[in-house]
Amino acid sequence: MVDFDFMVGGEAGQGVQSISQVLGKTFTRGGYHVFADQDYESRIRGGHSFSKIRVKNEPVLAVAEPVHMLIALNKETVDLHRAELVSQGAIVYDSERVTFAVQDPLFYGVPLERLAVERGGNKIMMNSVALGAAIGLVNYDFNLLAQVLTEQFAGRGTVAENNVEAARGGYQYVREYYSKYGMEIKVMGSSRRMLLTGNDAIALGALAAGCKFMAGYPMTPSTPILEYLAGKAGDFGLAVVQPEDEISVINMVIGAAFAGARAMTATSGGGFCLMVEGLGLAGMTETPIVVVEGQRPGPAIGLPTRMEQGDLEFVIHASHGEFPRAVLAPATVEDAFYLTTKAFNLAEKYQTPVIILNDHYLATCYSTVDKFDLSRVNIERGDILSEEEVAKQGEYKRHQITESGISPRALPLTKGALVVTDADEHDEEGHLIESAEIRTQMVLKRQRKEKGIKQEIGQPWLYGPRRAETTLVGWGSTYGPLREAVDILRKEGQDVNLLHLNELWPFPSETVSEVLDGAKRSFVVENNATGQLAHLLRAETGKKITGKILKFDGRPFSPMHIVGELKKEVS
Amino acid sequence: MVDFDFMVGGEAGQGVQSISQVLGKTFTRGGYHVFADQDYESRIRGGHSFSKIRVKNEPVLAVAEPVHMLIALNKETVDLHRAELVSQGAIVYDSERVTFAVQDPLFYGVPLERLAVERGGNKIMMNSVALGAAIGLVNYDFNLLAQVLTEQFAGRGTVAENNVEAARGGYQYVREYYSKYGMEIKVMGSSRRMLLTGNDAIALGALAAGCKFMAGYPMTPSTPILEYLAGKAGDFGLAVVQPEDEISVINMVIGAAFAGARAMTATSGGGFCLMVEGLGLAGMTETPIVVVEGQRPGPAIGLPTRMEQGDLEFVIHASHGEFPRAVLAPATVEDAFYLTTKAFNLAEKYQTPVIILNDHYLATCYSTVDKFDLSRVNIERGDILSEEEVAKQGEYKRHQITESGISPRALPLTKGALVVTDADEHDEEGHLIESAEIRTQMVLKRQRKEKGIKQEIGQPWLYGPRRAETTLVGWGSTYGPLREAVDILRKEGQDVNLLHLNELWPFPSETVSEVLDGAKRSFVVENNATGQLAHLLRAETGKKITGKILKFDGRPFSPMHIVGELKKEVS
Amino acid sequence: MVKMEDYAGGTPAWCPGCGNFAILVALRRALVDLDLEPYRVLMVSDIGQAGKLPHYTRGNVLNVLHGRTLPAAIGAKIANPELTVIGVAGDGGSYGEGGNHFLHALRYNHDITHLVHNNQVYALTRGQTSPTSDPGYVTRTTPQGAPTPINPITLAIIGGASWVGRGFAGDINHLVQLITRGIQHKGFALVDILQPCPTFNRKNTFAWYRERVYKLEEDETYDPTDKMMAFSKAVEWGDRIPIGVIYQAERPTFGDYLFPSGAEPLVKQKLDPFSIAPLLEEFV
Amino acid sequence: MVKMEDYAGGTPAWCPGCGNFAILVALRRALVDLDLEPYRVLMVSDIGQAGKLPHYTRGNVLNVLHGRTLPAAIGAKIANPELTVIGVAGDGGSYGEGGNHFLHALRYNHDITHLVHNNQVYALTRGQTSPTSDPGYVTRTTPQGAPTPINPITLAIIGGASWVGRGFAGDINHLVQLITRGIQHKGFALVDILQPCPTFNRKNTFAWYRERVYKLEEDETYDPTDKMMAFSKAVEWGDRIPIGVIYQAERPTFGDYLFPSGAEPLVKQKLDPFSIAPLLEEFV
Ligand SMILES: Cc1ncc(C[n+]2csc(CCOP(=O)(O)OP(=O)(O)O)c2C)c(N)n1
Ligand SMILES: Cc1ncc(C[n+]2csc(CCOP(=O)(O)OP(=O)(O)O)c2C)c(N)n1
Ligand code: SF4
Ligand code: SF4
Ligand SMILES: [Mg+2]
Ligand SMILES: [Mg+2]
Repeated sequence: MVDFDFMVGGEAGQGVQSISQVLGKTFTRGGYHVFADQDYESRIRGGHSFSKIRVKNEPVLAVAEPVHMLIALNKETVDLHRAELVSQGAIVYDSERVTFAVQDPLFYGVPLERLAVERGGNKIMMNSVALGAAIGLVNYDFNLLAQVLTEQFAGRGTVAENNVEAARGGYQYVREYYSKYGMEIKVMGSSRRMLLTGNDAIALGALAAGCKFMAGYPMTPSTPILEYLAGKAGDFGLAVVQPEDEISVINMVIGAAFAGARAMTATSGGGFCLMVEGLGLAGMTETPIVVVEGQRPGPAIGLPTRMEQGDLEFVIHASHGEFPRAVLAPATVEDAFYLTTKAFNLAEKYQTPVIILNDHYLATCYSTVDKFDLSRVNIERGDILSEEEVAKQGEYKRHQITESGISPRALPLTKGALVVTDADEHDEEGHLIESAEIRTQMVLKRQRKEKGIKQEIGQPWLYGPRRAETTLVGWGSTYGPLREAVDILRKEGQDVNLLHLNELWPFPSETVSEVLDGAKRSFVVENNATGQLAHLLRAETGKKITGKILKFDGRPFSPMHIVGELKKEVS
Repeated sequence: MVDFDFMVGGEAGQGVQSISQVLGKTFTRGGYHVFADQDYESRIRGGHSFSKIRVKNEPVLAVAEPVHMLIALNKETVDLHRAELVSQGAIVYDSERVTFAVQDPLFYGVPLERLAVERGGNKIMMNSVALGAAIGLVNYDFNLLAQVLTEQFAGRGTVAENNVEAARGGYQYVREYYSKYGMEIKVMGSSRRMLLTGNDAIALGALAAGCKFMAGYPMTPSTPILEYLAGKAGDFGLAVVQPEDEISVINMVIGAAFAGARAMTATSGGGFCLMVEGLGLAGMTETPIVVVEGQRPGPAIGLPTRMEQGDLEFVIHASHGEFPRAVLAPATVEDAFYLTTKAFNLAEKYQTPVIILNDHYLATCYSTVDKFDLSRVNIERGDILSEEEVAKQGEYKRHQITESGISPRALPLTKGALVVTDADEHDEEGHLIESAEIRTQMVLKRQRKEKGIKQEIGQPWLYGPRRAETTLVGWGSTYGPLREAVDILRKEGQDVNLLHLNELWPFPSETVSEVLDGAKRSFVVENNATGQLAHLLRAETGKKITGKILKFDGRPFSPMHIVGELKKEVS
Repeated sequence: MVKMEDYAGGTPAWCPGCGNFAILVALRRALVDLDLEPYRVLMVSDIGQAGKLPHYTRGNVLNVLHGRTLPAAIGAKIANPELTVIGVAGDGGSYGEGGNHFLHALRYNHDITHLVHNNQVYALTRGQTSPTSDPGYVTRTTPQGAPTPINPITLAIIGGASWVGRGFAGDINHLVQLITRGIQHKGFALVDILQPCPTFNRKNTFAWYRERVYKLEEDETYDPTDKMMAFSKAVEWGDRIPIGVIYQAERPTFGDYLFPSGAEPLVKQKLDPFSIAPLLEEFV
Repeated sequence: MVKMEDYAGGTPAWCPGCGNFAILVALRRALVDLDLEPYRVLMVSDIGQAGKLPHYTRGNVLNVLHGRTLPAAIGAKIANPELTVIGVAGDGGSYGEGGNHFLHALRYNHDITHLVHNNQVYALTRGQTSPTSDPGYVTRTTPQGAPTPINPITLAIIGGASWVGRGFAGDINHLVQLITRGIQHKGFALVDILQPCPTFNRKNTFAWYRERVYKLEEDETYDPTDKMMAFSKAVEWGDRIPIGVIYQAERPTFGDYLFPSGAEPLVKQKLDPFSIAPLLEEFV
């Protein structure tokens, strides 16, 4: 069994993330499963950033605690992370630029910068040298690395070649000097699985779902969604715009959706704050929009490049007044893709806003995923009347009162139909009213849509046995670490299971109640300081969670941390 | 016993509200208690608006169902409200401009417009004629009306005099022609009680509390607070500004509060949406601000001039991330005054935002109130260090970690102290950080302040016996109607009490639990469609309310409506 | 042939004597003159007295939040460029709450026509100061008188608008022409309309304006394509107030910028999940 | 006497070669030249690379949300006019997210100095287009090149700013002078600073600017109080880019407007509940 953790660290600007991605792809191509997370500061150069890359011969959804190989692009990385290394571990560092007082037996010095200059022609390629060295130490297939690098730099002249040569320099150096390093990772086979982040998955999901309009204002961690789609706008005939602010963003999205395009935006909590009034407008005018909210630690600016799950209750209650909405919080990278396509369907079928509650962790971590099954992606646009249907039906009323609460849409520029809607309370025709009776009817009509949405909300995931003494309850991106924590605890003989929510609103109260009824004790595990899921869950089911395992330091949970905290709680 | 209900109705622009206010003052001066509500459309001229003015010989906090006298400024008023009249009632209308097919014995025609022109010189004064006629019909003291009118138009030349003459015309006309009308309201005595709205009370509360900076952007129902304070700015040396939008508003308020002025704003749900990011900034930078959110039916624009309690959960969870806040929802006009002064104290003592959750009903209804007891208003500014204290203490740290979570403030321009704060997570000095440890410390520090606030939160009001078979649970401005409903029900022999929350967050869970434990069944009574208090209450106490009496048509509850709905529920 | 009745709508809830009535008639006449059927027109409006206008005629209507007319209109236009998109809003919504959208719409040159009912006051909320209130004008929020206003015409010209006109609710025929030309213009057309509000603006009345306005069309030497000339007219305010087409220019629209080689309207494109298959390869 | 060390702060987290270093030095020198002790100064900044500046010197600091520098600074200045209030923000925060505040700050003439680190890009978020990006400049959100930018200098002059200057991070001595004069000016002073961002703006580099900038101070005929002259300089961009004081005028500040007969700073006033006793009578 292979279960190997690399860690790469250095300053911002040295290419930590890029090493992590290339390494990940290289092992994925050889049949492995990879999971990699990213830890970096809110600055462009300097400071310290690192990434863990876990390589396993079976599916993996979290990084693990011990590090087997530390790729140190600077001295600080060694100082900070030396202690995390397993006893058999290796530290790859630049032996000609960095010296250490005590020479550790784990030190595998490589002249990173020199080889970069000699082989690649530019010291910036020291990260490729390091990549080659890492691959060489574990005696993996260099050709796979060369392939990935070549594709990475395709279209940039000799850059690709130079990087491959730099990498080869590192590879050859370690094969020559450190051929007796103990741990090996052999190629398992050949695989065409993907390696991608949660942001990538959401962007691809949006394209698959036929999103035709994306407006966004840059904000970590969701900017990459905007940037990816901007890059594809030409080829996919979608409009991507970066307006003056997030208020403009949300109202443009509403305008585009009203006109008939599938439309979305992606932001973080701060930008979402500015969209909250627009969210209510979408609710009132029954306009289908999709909003990605990538959480990060708050309040205010908080820690811009870090992880938190602090916006759950805000997002569920955001905007004044009452209207139906759906809130989906993807649990994994794969889930992010399919839930995004579902978000567009829910939005259009129920003509109301749908929020994808993402977070910095899922947004930025890389995961090996089977190619998305595009045949699973259905495009359900709900009731949209054609010119003929409008003609058959007689007078068109945008907000017709129906049993399901759903009023058939017509798109503006449909002959025979005038599509009228209003931010004020309105009658079936969409004209503003003052009447108490119509108001009541309209509130009830909109409320009825929530029933329909609730029926489409997927059930929480149950991992482990249906009943267990201890039930962990999580939501969103903590699924991977939680699942692994359950594995560890069960292996130790504890009777634990996991109830995980990824479709959060309308709240799936029945299943949650049922599972909790089977547990002797239950613990929420949340990346926030108040236990928002516990609060919501109690409001919805009346059940009081036994305890809360909370973390709000801006860093994601690791499986071992959860295991440790749970042991403290139940001992 | 006197318990008399006037109703005045007409088009927007005819002075319905002004009649209601003058009538209210006139009876208040004669020793009565008055409660008047306002029903009007979102337009400046035309349409239909009306007001009920209830006059009672003892304190009164709601209007009643039956109308004793209908003052109809146009025909539509009669058509719409005729049915609400008691059998002995009277309809005052313009007998020369309006004719009715069937002549009703209750019709008391008065040539309103003609007398206005003849006596006042302008037909616009027909509302004063109507006032005189109303006073005349019940044979009340005309001099009190004349006094009030004179003061109302003071400083506007002959306008006052003309209005008094117009009123006298109406008075004399009815005394001459309808002296045998049955119902009388005799002057009870002389009183200097006030008649004012919830908005008036909040504005006065802000001035009493020493608010020195008010920024606001007009929005119903809170605009009058802004306007009142603007009118007093010169005399009270406070700055009142109307910036370009609500985002500017909240950030100006934060700037002013940071600099050391007591600062506030007032808006409605839509404007509040735009302030939500700023709210979090106040939370993060620990800046004391007071925000009045006057609810109206949503989502989006909804019904701009009507009533709803639809923003409770939004306001409690507003803004991404987590930080302490207080939410106060005044129950009565009097309560609005004292809670406003408390809001400023809480904000400064705990250096965090405080929200006054008002609504359209309380904002606009007139109520007779004893003169505010200014000796009850304490100004507690919390820990603010003087130059000497700073010097004594050595290095000043704006966000010093303390046991209470409260860091002593210094105001900028205090020699020896540099006051530094940051929207990013920061250290004790206020400088931005990336450290997990400091982040955790700072979150916990801020969270500790919530404990302090919770201790200062007033207990819910209990009306009726401590234990009852049926407990009604309400919040905010519904107190008056609820209290009267309890009176009615108890008179009918039902074992009912009322648990009313006016200080909502941090939630007073203990008392609520205790009272609910004593009840066989409980019903929330809320002006919204989902039962937000019931949801919140369950989250906080685990208790499930038996049923919900909800109203979301934009109109306030009346006591009889509550009584009726409750009977349906328990039958 | 489109007729005035095709644009007959609900009964206005405006005050008698309000300048908005004339704007409503002028817009209806312009649309009739352009022979545009109502279903081809999308009116986007916000909250305020101006924003109610679309309810009093016919067409597709998207009534949005106070100040958000422009972004909503822009989104709709990008999604379906075949719609004739007209923004309708007040001075408060356009230059106050929506000031940032205005500023940036100017430079992007979206192909929409924006009608601003400029009554120099917040009317629906009962008479507070607006960004265009004359300096010194006393309102309930400015007892000391309003501060220095903005001049939307100069801002529009400097900010990059490709068509800037000013109309007056007291001259319907002229306004019909102006709105017609604004709609015909390819690019962002600002029609700032002097709109007396007899209820809350006691200064800038029909009479006040009548004494001052004059038509640029009557001055043969006036060339609206000359930016400096336009600018010198734009700053005129007081004794003489010019109305008419103040500035016009030709430059690429935002649509041209977004899809330089053209594109099927977004709303007409087929949605096909399998189209992304090649993208998946990027992640292998 | 205030010294440079009084303004020594934390270590900047900027990239080597960033234009922000020069702005930091210039601001510190200006404050020293003005002999202002740090506790008299309030720096209000927002989020972005520019917004981090106050952490790297000393003074009172209110760091706020992206785009909200101006309103927060204005609120603080109104509350305590005795503070020297300096806004520090990027082009994105000032002209994009905060565009509406900028537009209106111009007309109100608040007595604050606003430094804009104009690197024509969103730097902290890693290189997207900004409202001042040169047209055609390719960023990750504008693969087709940036659209028409805004010109903050013309906008400021037209919008009513009473003092408008442009500086260049490549000329510290000149920048020190400029900032000093901006702070000395009574009223709203915009200091737009050309700030190379070597990491994300590969076009507008130190070298690019050096080839183009020239100092208005060196032209003896230039009169910054002449609005039309100022305007003609303001539109210059491309081969020649003027730096220096472009426009200046004297007009009442917002403080003068708010309290025409003066007032005790709000923060110094006594708070007395009993002061409202007379008001209660109004409601009897
Ligand atoms: C976010 C928000 N703030 C405030 C309001 C209240 N509001 C409604 S209309 C209006 C002013 C309208 O002024 P203007 O745009 O000039 O239109 P007018 O009524 O004068 O035609 C305001 C402030 C609102 N609806 N939404
Ligand atoms: C409401 C909100 N939207 C977006 C962001 C993300 N954000 C942080 S800095 C920044 C851009 C900064 O650009 P600029 O103001 O030009 O400063 P620079 O980094 O270039 O100095 C953005 C978009 C944010 N913090 N808040
Ligand atoms: S208030 Fe003014 S703008 Fe509104 S309808 Fe009346 S006159 Fe017209
Ligand atoms: S990214 Fe640009 S603006 Fe930011 S620190 Fe680096 S060089 Fe300076
Ligand atoms: Mg207006
Ligand atoms: Mg920038």
